Amino acid sequence: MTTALAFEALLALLLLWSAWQTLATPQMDRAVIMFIVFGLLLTLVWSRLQAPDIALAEAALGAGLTGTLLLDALTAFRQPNRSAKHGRVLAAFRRFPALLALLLLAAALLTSLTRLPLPAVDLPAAVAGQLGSSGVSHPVTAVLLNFRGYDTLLEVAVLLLALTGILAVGLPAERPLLSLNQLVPTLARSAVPLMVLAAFYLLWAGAHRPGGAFQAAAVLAAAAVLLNLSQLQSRWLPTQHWIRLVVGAGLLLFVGIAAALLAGGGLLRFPPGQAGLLILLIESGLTVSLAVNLAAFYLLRTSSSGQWAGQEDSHE
Amino acid sequence: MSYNELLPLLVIASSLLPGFIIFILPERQIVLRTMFNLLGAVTKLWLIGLLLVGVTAGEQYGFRYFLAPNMELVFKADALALLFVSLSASLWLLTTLYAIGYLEHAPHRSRFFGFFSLCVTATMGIAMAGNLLTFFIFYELLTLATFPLIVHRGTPQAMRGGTVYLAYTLFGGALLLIGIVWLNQMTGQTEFTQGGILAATDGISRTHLKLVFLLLIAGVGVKAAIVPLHGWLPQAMVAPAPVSALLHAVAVVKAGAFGVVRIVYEIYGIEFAQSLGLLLPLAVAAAVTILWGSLRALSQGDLKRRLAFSTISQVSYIVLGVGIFGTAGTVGGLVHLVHQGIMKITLFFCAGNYAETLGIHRVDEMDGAGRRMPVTSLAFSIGALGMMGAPLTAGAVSKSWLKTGALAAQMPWAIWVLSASSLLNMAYFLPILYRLWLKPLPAAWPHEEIPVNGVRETHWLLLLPPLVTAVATVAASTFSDAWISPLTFARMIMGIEYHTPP
Amino acid sequence: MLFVELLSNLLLLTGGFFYLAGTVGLLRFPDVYTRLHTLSKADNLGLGCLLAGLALKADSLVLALKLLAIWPLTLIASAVVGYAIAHRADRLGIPAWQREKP
Amino acid sequence: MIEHLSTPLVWLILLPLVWATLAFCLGPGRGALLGLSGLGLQLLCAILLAVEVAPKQTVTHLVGGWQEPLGILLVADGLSVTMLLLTQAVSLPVALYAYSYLKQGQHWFWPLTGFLLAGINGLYLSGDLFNLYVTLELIGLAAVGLVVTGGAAGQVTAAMRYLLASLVGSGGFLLGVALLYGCFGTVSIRLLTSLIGSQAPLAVWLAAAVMVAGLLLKTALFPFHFWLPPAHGGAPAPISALLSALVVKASFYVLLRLWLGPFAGFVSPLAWLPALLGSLAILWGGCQAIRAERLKMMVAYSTVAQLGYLVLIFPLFGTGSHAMQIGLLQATAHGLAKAGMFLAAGTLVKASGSELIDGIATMAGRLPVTLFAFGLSGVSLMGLPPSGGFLAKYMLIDAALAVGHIWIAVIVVTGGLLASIYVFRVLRLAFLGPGDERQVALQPVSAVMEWTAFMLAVSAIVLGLAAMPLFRLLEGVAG
Amino acid sequence: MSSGLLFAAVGCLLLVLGVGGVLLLDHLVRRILAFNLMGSGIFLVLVGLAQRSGRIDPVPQAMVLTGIVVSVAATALALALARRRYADSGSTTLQDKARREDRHD
Repeated sequence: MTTALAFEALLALLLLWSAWQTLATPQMDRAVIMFIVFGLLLTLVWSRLQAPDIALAEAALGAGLTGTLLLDALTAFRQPNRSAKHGRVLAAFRRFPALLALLLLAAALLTSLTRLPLPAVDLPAAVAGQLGSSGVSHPVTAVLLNFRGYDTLLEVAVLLLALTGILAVGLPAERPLLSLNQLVPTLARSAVPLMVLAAFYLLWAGAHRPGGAFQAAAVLAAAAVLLNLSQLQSRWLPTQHWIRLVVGAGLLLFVGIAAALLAGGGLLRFPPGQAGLLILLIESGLTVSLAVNLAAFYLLRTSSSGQWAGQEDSHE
Repeated sequence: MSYNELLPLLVIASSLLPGFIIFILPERQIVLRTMFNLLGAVTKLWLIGLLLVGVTAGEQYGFRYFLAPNMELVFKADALALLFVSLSASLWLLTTLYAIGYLEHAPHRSRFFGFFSLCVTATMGIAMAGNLLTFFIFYELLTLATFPLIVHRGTPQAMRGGTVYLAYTLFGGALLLIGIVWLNQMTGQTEFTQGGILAATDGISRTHLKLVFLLLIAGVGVKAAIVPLHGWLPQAMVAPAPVSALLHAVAVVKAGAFGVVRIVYEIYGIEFAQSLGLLLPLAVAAAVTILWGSLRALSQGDLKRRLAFSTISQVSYIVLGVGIFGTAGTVGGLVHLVHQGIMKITLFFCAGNYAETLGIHRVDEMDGAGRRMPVTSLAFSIGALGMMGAPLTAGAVSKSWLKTGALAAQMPWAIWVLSASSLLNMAYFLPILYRLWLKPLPAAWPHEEIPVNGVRETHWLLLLPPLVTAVATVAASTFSDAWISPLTFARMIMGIEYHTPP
Repeated sequence: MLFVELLSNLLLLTGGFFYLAGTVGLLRFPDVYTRLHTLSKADNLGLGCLLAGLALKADSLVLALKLLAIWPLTLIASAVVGYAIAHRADRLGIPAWQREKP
Repeated sequence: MIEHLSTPLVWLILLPLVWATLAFCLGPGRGALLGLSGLGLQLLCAILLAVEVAPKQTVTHLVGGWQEPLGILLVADGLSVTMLLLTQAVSLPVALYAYSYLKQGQHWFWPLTGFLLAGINGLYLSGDLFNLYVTLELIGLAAVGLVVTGGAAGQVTAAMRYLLASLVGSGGFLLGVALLYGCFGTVSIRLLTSLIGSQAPLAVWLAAAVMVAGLLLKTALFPFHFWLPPAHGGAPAPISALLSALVVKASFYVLLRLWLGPFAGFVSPLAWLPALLGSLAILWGGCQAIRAERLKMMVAYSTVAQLGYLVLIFPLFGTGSHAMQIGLLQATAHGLAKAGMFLAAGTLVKASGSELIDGIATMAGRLPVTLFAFGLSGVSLMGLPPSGGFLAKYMLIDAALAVGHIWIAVIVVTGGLLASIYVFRVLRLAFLGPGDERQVALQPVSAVMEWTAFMLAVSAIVLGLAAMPLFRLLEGVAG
Repeated sequence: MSSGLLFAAVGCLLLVLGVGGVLLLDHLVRRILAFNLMGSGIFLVLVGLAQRSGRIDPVPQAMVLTGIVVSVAATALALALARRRYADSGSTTLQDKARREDRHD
């Protein structure tokens, strides 16, 4: 028990250290690397908290995809890595009133943790009680797709919305080509099929154990990014038009099923018999469209030929 | 909705609808616009005629509508309202005729006549408002509708005048609003009621009531141009002559004075106001305004500016009449509400004629104008004599009633103030009359716009309105006992509302 | 059974040792190339030992196979990544460390 | 079956989601007809919902058929229905305007607006704190995307600042949700309201503090308003209208719900705090609007000031006054008037080709409908009768004096006077005579742009005369 | 002290660090990083507090999954904006030129 606690304390310290480094280290690329380290440490924390679903998502999305996006953004800033005003990074924290307020907040939060009331509502028991009629046997998936499926519906909309926002911002199309060697395509050739396989495994496993559409989509998106990095993409990468169609179709499928279930008495009210099937249907659709959506965060720009990706197919 | 509810609304609609239509009409649709204008004005007079007949026969006209919980829009066409309504409606007709002639070639006439109609609508609302909230709504509407008219010419002076006007009236409106809400807090209602609403209530701090009175009177006092809230009126004289007529006679200052009447008589109640000791300060403020306006008028070289200061002085006759405790004083004040309107509009019509026809703006340019424009000058002289309170004019009637009231209320100083004012009026009007009639013709007029043209000295539409009002000035005195005269009506109001016919 | 248990523990300890060695190397070695060396060699060996040790402890054969499948994947990935980093460092002109340096 | 399918409440969320997604699939600049017809249907749904709610006080919908705390409850009461009606009533004319305004551009207005409205409608109907968080994010990201729709560099900066503020705001909200869940084990607003008493533990206090702070940041209440003027003033006019009229109201609504719901037991002694900030907002926003040189910046600062009125009602809750009705009336009046004013300002900017007040206003006389729209909106913002703004301000003064908060009355009146200064600063220029001979050719603007602004402004006025249905709708809402 | 409570406490510290970073730092990428730290902190508080008695609670876990996805979406949009800002003005912060520009009004 004490070993576990010591390990957790060490993990906590490392987590805080990497977070601090992320903000305080002078070089930006180093900061991003530290952030990825932070994400991996966080994955461990989630495992310790017996939240393997989150650990998977954190590794794939939080550290993986976000890290990739961040590194990609850094390459766009053709600036000396070390900010000339670096001294201000730490100096900023010396702005006294703000610092004081933050410290007070931290102190108050920590104090409040020591005197929490016992929850009056036993939600885990409620979830366990209804798990049988949810259509899946993994409680997190049951919450995500059935009990609180409405949240997930809106969350998918948020992803699609972010993509729309990125298109509205518009991004410079040209990107310095990384001088990658031949090994990466080789890696991609062998890894991508495996990743696709893994994704489908995750999707299928989601019904009764950790995994599900989001994790599967993240793996698929990573495969797409890898393909892109290996510069094999020109042969398979669809146009923006197709990306939009696939991404939109996933959300429309979800909304369509949700609305069709209105006939049975309520939004997203799965009939007990078909709940499992319908959830699998939704998840399958989402896996594909979310994968394209997540990959598009990274990819869309490179597929464009105009000045701004957002204005790309204006000439279609 | 019954007939008696509908009629007051129709009176308001008869200028509101033409206003909307005129806004939409293209600039070049002159005939159509004139038609709507006149149709509205005549319809309004006809409707008011119906109301007059009904009210004399003891009918009740009113309309209520909830804007929000505890916020009621109330119209009531009582005798007092009708006094103001008939004055404004008649003068509106005349002013519209005048404005059609005056603005014959000016730009933006759709805009002008549209806002003009809105002004009259607001005035009708003020006159027929059944509680302070309704009064306030139309009072602010009047501010909004007059602003575009004051800045109509778009010159820098007009802009400045408009800005000053807004600054004063919006600030006054804010004071009025606070006063109304506060009063509503203390009494639970602000309905205009015979004898006031406060006498029956007790347990209300007298200090608070006095403060509220100050707020309310300051609020309406801005439009009534009570010193020191009068600063906007001389600035606003840069507006075209029909607008001046509107400001000084038909709507704005009258709305203020009318507000004073309503607040003192039908909110506080004259006796309660007297017991609070509010009437004397009011009368003193009026007296100061009367003298100050007259004194300032003396030194004004610009004709319209002189008339503006004269208005400041004359409107406070009404306030003074209210401040004098007793029915005779009130009759004097009420009848002056009408008489001052008729006389002052005559003067402004004539001033407009001088400016439009000969380019005369200043008093020292008026030499011999009486021989060039005899009809206009005759009307002007009658108006001026009326202002002085000369016998056989409307002014004499009001003044004598005011003096009677002052005597009855044992306020001899008020008589002195009135007499001094008459002397001062002579001092600034008689030189003008002297110049008009007795000085020789100048070699050339400042800016002769309309050359001599047979019999007519100027456009007939410019000539008719002042002539009518001049005749009315004389008639109001000569036939002051007739059943239709303002005086009879003012006495009838006293009779109906206070059960003590003087 | 005792033997399997013993072997498993031995493998885990060996794996731990190689990881520790790799980490010390990462911290103590002088330049990017040598550090890559520790990562791709010592750590991969350590990982292999750990996985084998865990596989021996696994409840089912499927789980054991899954654990063992991790190793080749990691090997491929670390080989490619190690090569990519070294290649990049070389392109950037970072010189390799020489023992002769004072 | 048909009866279930035609639940207007659910369709208010689904419809915009569907047409936004379809518009996204169609591509940039497309989807206008989809959007407009969707908006029309939404307006119909909102009216149907209002008819349904009016007699029953509340209508609920269990998503997935699960009861709280397991599932998410959608609730429509008078308060949410009022806001829903306002949202649909403003967005339809604004969208018509945008259709005309953005015709040629390569933009993503339609999908972004659809998602924005899905978020806003979802927010008004949500009875679940975590669900509220998701809708807040939906609204925030959509609004940021809309701000950059114009594509200028200034808009990108404004959008970035907006995004950061918005993310910190929703972060604060989510932290509060986390603390509340930790204490009570549920995120259902209804359950939390019954669980949290007047004796709140520190964690609940903190939750309230961070949630209120986050929501105030999103509502842009002084001194958290820094991101609003560049974002609202810089975006294309129809988008500014949506942002100022609707988006900031959404977070205010959540604040109101929490203040009167879960936190009611212990926050009321602190009601003076938001009211104080509101007062400062009114004064500061008014002064900045007076000083602004660019027309749309002026209108944006006016929003900062007008938002202040919304929080002035907080000390009046529980005093027997119609505090809730006043707040909603003010929100509605401001929504209509501000949308009208931004649209009118956009027309003026487009027609004159200048962004500066001095450059624009001399043109205004040549666009009388737009000028009237601007003026009538101004009347409501100044709180002059007869307008919705007047009614709200009158009742606010009334309620404040009733409990002796004279300072609120003074602030309200002062705010009205400040508003009149900046509104007339624009209006008076329209009357400038021919002395100012700058006969620049007017860019053509469509009649749709002129009349949509006019309709919105007129409805802000008419609201002052026809507010009783609103009061009746809100009768059953706690307040 | 249970591991749930421990990591909830760590979450609080991360949150404060993140908020400070978003509000006080200059470089846009750094602020985006800080936002992610803040988000992670909140997620830890959410799950940590709910599981402080050691029992697994799937509801906050599902919420955190949703939250992570929303964070990724927000990060992607924020990075796009940051890159656009750099492309437009060559600046990686919101300050300097931008501030003066806004003070204009």
